[in-house]
Amino acid sequence: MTLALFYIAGAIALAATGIALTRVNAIHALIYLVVSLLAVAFIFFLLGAPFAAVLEIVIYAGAIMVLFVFVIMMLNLGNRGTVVEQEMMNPSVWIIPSLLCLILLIELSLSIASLKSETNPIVVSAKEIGISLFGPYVLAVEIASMLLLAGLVAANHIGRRLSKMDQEKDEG
Amino acid sequence: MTGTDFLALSPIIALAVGASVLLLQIAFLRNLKLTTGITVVTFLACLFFLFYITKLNHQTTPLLLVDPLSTFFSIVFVLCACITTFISYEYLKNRPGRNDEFFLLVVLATMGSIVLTYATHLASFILGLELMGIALYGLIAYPHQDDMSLEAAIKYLVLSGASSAALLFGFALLYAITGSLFFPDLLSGLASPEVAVGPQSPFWARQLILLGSALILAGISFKLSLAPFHMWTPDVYEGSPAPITGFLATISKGAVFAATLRLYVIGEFHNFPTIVTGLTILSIISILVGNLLALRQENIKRLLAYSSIAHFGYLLIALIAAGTLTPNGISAIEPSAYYLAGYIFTTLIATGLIAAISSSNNEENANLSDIAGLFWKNPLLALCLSVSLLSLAGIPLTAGFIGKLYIFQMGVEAGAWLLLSILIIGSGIGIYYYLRLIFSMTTDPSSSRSTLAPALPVTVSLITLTILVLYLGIYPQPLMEYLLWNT
Amino acid sequence: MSEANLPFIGAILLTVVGGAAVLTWFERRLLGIWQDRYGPNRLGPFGILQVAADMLKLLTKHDWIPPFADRFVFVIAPTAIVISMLMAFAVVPFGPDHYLIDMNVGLLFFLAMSSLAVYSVMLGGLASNNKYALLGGLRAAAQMVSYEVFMGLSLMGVVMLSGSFSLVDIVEAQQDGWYFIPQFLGLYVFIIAGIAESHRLPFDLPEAEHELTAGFHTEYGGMKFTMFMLGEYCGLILLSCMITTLFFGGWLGPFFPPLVWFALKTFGFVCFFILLRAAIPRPRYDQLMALGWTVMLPITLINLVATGAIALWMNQA
Amino acid sequence: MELLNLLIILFIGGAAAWVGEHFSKGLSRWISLLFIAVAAVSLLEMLSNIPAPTFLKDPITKDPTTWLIHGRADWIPRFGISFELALDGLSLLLVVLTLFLGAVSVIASWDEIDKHQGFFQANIMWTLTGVIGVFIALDLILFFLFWEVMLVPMYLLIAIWGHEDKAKAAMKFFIFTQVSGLLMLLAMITLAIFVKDANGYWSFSYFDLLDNNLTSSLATFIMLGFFIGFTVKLPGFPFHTWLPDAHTQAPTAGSVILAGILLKTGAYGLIRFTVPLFPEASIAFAPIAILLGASGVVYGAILAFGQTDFKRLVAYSSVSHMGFVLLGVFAWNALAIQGAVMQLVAHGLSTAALFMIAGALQHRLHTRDLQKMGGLWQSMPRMGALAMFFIAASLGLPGMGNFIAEFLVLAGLFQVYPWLAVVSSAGLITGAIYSLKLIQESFQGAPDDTLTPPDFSALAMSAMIAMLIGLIVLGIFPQLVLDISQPVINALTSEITL
Repeated sequence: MTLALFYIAGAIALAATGIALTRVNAIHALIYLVVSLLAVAFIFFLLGAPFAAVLEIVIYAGAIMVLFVFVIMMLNLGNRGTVVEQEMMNPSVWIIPSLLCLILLIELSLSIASLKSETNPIVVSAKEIGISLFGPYVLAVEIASMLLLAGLVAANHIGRRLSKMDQEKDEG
Repeated sequence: MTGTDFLALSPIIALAVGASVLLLQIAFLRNLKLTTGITVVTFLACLFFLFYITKLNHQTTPLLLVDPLSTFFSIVFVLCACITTFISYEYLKNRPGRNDEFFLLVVLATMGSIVLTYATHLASFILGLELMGIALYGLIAYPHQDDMSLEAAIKYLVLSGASSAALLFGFALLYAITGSLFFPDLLSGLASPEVAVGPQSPFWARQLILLGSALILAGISFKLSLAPFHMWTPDVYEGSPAPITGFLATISKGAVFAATLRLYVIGEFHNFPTIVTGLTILSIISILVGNLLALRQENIKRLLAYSSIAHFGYLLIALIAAGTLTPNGISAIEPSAYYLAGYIFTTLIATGLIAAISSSNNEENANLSDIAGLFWKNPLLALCLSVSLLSLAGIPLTAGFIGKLYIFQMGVEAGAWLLLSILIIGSGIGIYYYLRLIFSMTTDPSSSRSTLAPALPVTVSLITLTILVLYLGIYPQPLMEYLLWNT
Repeated sequence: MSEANLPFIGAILLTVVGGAAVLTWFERRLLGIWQDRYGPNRLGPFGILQVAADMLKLLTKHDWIPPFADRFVFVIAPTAIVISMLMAFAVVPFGPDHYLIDMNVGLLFFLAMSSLAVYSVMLGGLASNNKYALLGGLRAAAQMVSYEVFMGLSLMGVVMLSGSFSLVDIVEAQQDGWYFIPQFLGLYVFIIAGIAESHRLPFDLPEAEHELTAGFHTEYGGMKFTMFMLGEYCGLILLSCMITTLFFGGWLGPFFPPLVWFALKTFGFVCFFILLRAAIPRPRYDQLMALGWTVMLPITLINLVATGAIALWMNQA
Repeated sequence: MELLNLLIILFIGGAAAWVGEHFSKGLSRWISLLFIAVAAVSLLEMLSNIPAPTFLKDPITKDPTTWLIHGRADWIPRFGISFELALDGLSLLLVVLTLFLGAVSVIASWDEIDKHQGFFQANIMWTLTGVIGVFIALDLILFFLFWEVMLVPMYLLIAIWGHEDKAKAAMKFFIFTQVSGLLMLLAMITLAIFVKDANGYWSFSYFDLLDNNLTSSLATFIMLGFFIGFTVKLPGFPFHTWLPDAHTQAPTAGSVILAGILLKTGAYGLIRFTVPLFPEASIAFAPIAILLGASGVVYGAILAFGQTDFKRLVAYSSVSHMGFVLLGVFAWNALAIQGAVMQLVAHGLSTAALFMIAGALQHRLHTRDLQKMGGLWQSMPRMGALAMFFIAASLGLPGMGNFIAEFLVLAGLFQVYPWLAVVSSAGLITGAIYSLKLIQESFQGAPDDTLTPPDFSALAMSAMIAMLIGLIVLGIFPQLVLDISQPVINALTSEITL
């Protein structure tokens, strides 16, 4: 049962991602991407990592993708983006990378097929995750916080328009 | 977390505290001088702690291992970051816009580099890499009115994102085999096929390791800009603010290499002939491509970018040779650490000088014509740059020569004749463009419009670096002993 | 999940969807009383058949998609809210034995589902290709994403006290005292964030009819419009259920059977939300956002720190 | 370690000359001369401490204590690299030659260099430091260090003060030497590693490496590394292509140093390192080396004949003359090596003088083109007479040092390869032809009234006279030089027989 569900979810994830790649309309692509993320979340759930599954939904599907859609709405590109995308969907652009990826995929699946499969996943509870995050990995959390700080400062600086005063200083 | 843990982490904590203080200072009072002062104090405090723990060998959680080697690297990086701060102050003080956050990002990027050097876990590896990468992204785009720097930043962002993705995928594949992200548990047991995990088909498990390692190799090659993954380097170097070009060429690359060195040695990657072959190919292509493309450059930043590609090709020889010499590849550490330290100091002189030129011209770029007549206008700086270029060319009495001596020694002992001949050819080509730079410094000064008189801290920094390069070249024994005994 | 649960799933669906339908009538009646007017009172006793009439009208209405809309997204949008809201009910414990699953991350599951609901509003606004709808969608996105943060954070106090994300565990941990007392700040933030999340009055700025006609669902009608409304009322019920579960001891209570207690409490909160609608005027959009980031965020953080400190202190003692 | 003083004096002299420029224009020239003089005095002082019989006693090559002066200090113990300086008769001759020509080159640049005089003198002094270091360093890495370090100031001399095509010439010079130097470094390290594997400890000391029991094929490869490194510098055919450019484009002092001293480092390396370190490989290789030497002699002479540029002609004549050195070294008998050593000294003096004359002409006429000269004897009789003398010396007129040298080489070679000796002696004839062409086209012929340049100054004359006397002494009393180098050559030829 679990195995069947796993493969169904995996197939959905793959298919949705594939469709997302080939959409010319950004919003459509995003919707498929969300579907793919949900399917991945479901796989996490099946593998005994419900915490990761829920985080996947909350953070990726619920926050990041929403921001993507938000940006697209703000920019309101209309059909221009679609036209550009249509030109980029020329087979000559994607056929070689796709073939290479396909070869990689085949090799990968052959290799992975040889691994010992874990049939009874151990469920990892949120508490255990918390303990390991604040135990051995507490430094990782701290470093990640610094990383976010760097991102914040950088984004704030780059995103800011030059104030009038600065522009005058620039000219003067 | 014990007391020793905190002691081991004290340099990183110093930087974190410094970053927080800077953040608060910038929030309440914008003053470039004060910001620079706090940054310098932060780096000095960090250096103090680093010198305090030079003998410490302590695993702090699975993530970080503080040992004399990585402490040595950290000292080099923080020293360079401190000098970058001086240079940046000169560079920024006459620029429009808000320039204070620059130093905050420099502190964070330096912190990333230290984390990277101490990393013994793929998680801390990627976190350090990204911390440094994101801060650098902000730094490259810092003069965001400038199209060049924005273009450079976007190139850097996209390509380093792609390379991080490759790295992560590689990590995931290794994790699938070994079930661990901790360097010592990664591949050390997998030298022979029968130990490989699955009972069904060790062959394919081995393929999976290779695939994962290849992806990691590709990701790291991007960061180290080894050919053929080097395309971004010249553009990004050219577009970045000059002090950041220095940071990219020295600390950033150095930290990635230091981490790679540890991953390679502890993870015992040299047991895989395919990986070694891959490294050999990367090395050869990097040496040839880097040197050949540098020949035609008029822009010094681009020239240095290509030269750095070649130099990391040379450095790889130590890694390749180490595998055949010792069962655990540990002999790679001493040569490459020495080479890297020499290279970093040397390159920082050159980029520092470019920054000084850019600051006095108020322009982003320095061309060959900008250093024309430097020998007659400012002989001291000309001497510094000459020492730097001669060190890059590997002429004796400079750190570059000792580095090259090490590489030769490793190569000969391992019998890597092909690589050595490529190295000689590459060095021969390299001399041409280094000498071109020296030559243009000696030409008639009337053809150049720049007046170069950097402030005292910059001059002192550059002279300090020059003395360091000469010291490492003339009296290498102490550092050699430190590296030999502590690895 | 076993097949024995199927009837129970059906029961929940029926109750929730039916409840939501009745709620449309009930809300109007209640508002009528509070505003000193009648509300719907023509069809059936107290106008209860108004529900059936509305349903008939909406279900039989021409299912029209504007020619300028993005068909694919336009159709998907309304389903998203209904699905995510109904999914969330899977983890709600109605009684000690009456729940579908006791997930060990149940609370997060609820948050995840409510975070997905925002798509429906955004995509609906975007797909309509109408400037009012677009503005409504934008407002919805910003509002919901912001308030999601406080909503999640406000519940962490509860998690700290109970030591679990499982909703059943949380209810059982309230044997000795309901959490609305120690977590009054959390409750306060949760209620406000909940209203903002379900974009009900007074925080219904995405559809504020005075400014945006009907906001994101301006172009919607018939069955699709029904789904939006259904989702909204399901959300209201879900919110009340969660307040009951997290802060008011869920099914716990003397004398009556657990299910009754749960229903009573939930009903109370539904009434409370309708009362809010009647009592408070709608703020300006920037006021709403400012409230979130300058008031709600500090409050939740204070709550979090204080709860953590106290919990540590209690553990040590 | 008294020898170190020599290096320190010259190095500080360079720095002082650079700084001196800021106090008074022209001061740096005097500073250079002063420091060269001090170095010479300190050398004399060192030699005076050695009991006279030691000079005549044959040293044992492997035993540094039997050398005239030897000193050793640890430098990089990690790789067994030491700061090992030693002096024997051969080095002594070359060091003296270097100091002498150093002073000559300072005089040669006296009026010629106007801009950046201080830095110019500094570079000359630093080149001398490097060259003397090469002659006295007996640790291979230390040797390599000086070998490379002398390039940099030389490069700057050509690149800054050179003539029209200076950038290219300087670059060519540097790259040729550097790449061959890297090959040599590779050979050195390989050698040291094999000796380390045998001995169990690192050492780059000449005296430790002499005892290497390398297999023949390996030794051949390593020997080739050394051979190429030194032959490029010599320059031997076919590695000579950098030389005409560098010599032609360099300023006078640069040419004097290049031709007079720098080329000698290659020859010195062959005698000191290539053959003693790899005797068997050298035996096997000797025919090829001698063939290259003979080709160099003839080819250089033919090319010299075709030149119309004064300096270029002299430069190609150097190729021809240095071919004799290659012949002498690989003939490897006492006679031939003596000839080679003699050639080093004599060629150093005669060519330096010729380049000085060429420089003086260029300074006065602003051309080196022989076709634009002619009849210069009229206006510059002193220079003409000197030119006549040095050209005669260069073509090997008996009574001068060059004749002794070439005669000894050919005599020595005849014992081993008589036919090649015959072919090489053709070089003497062609030498006479191009030399006479040189004097005819420049100083003789119909006087041109438009050309009335001033003659040599007193200072330049003193330098020229000194070199003149030197050559005559070499020609008439060659034993003075031979006595100094004889013990070393005896030791080498007795220990190693080809």
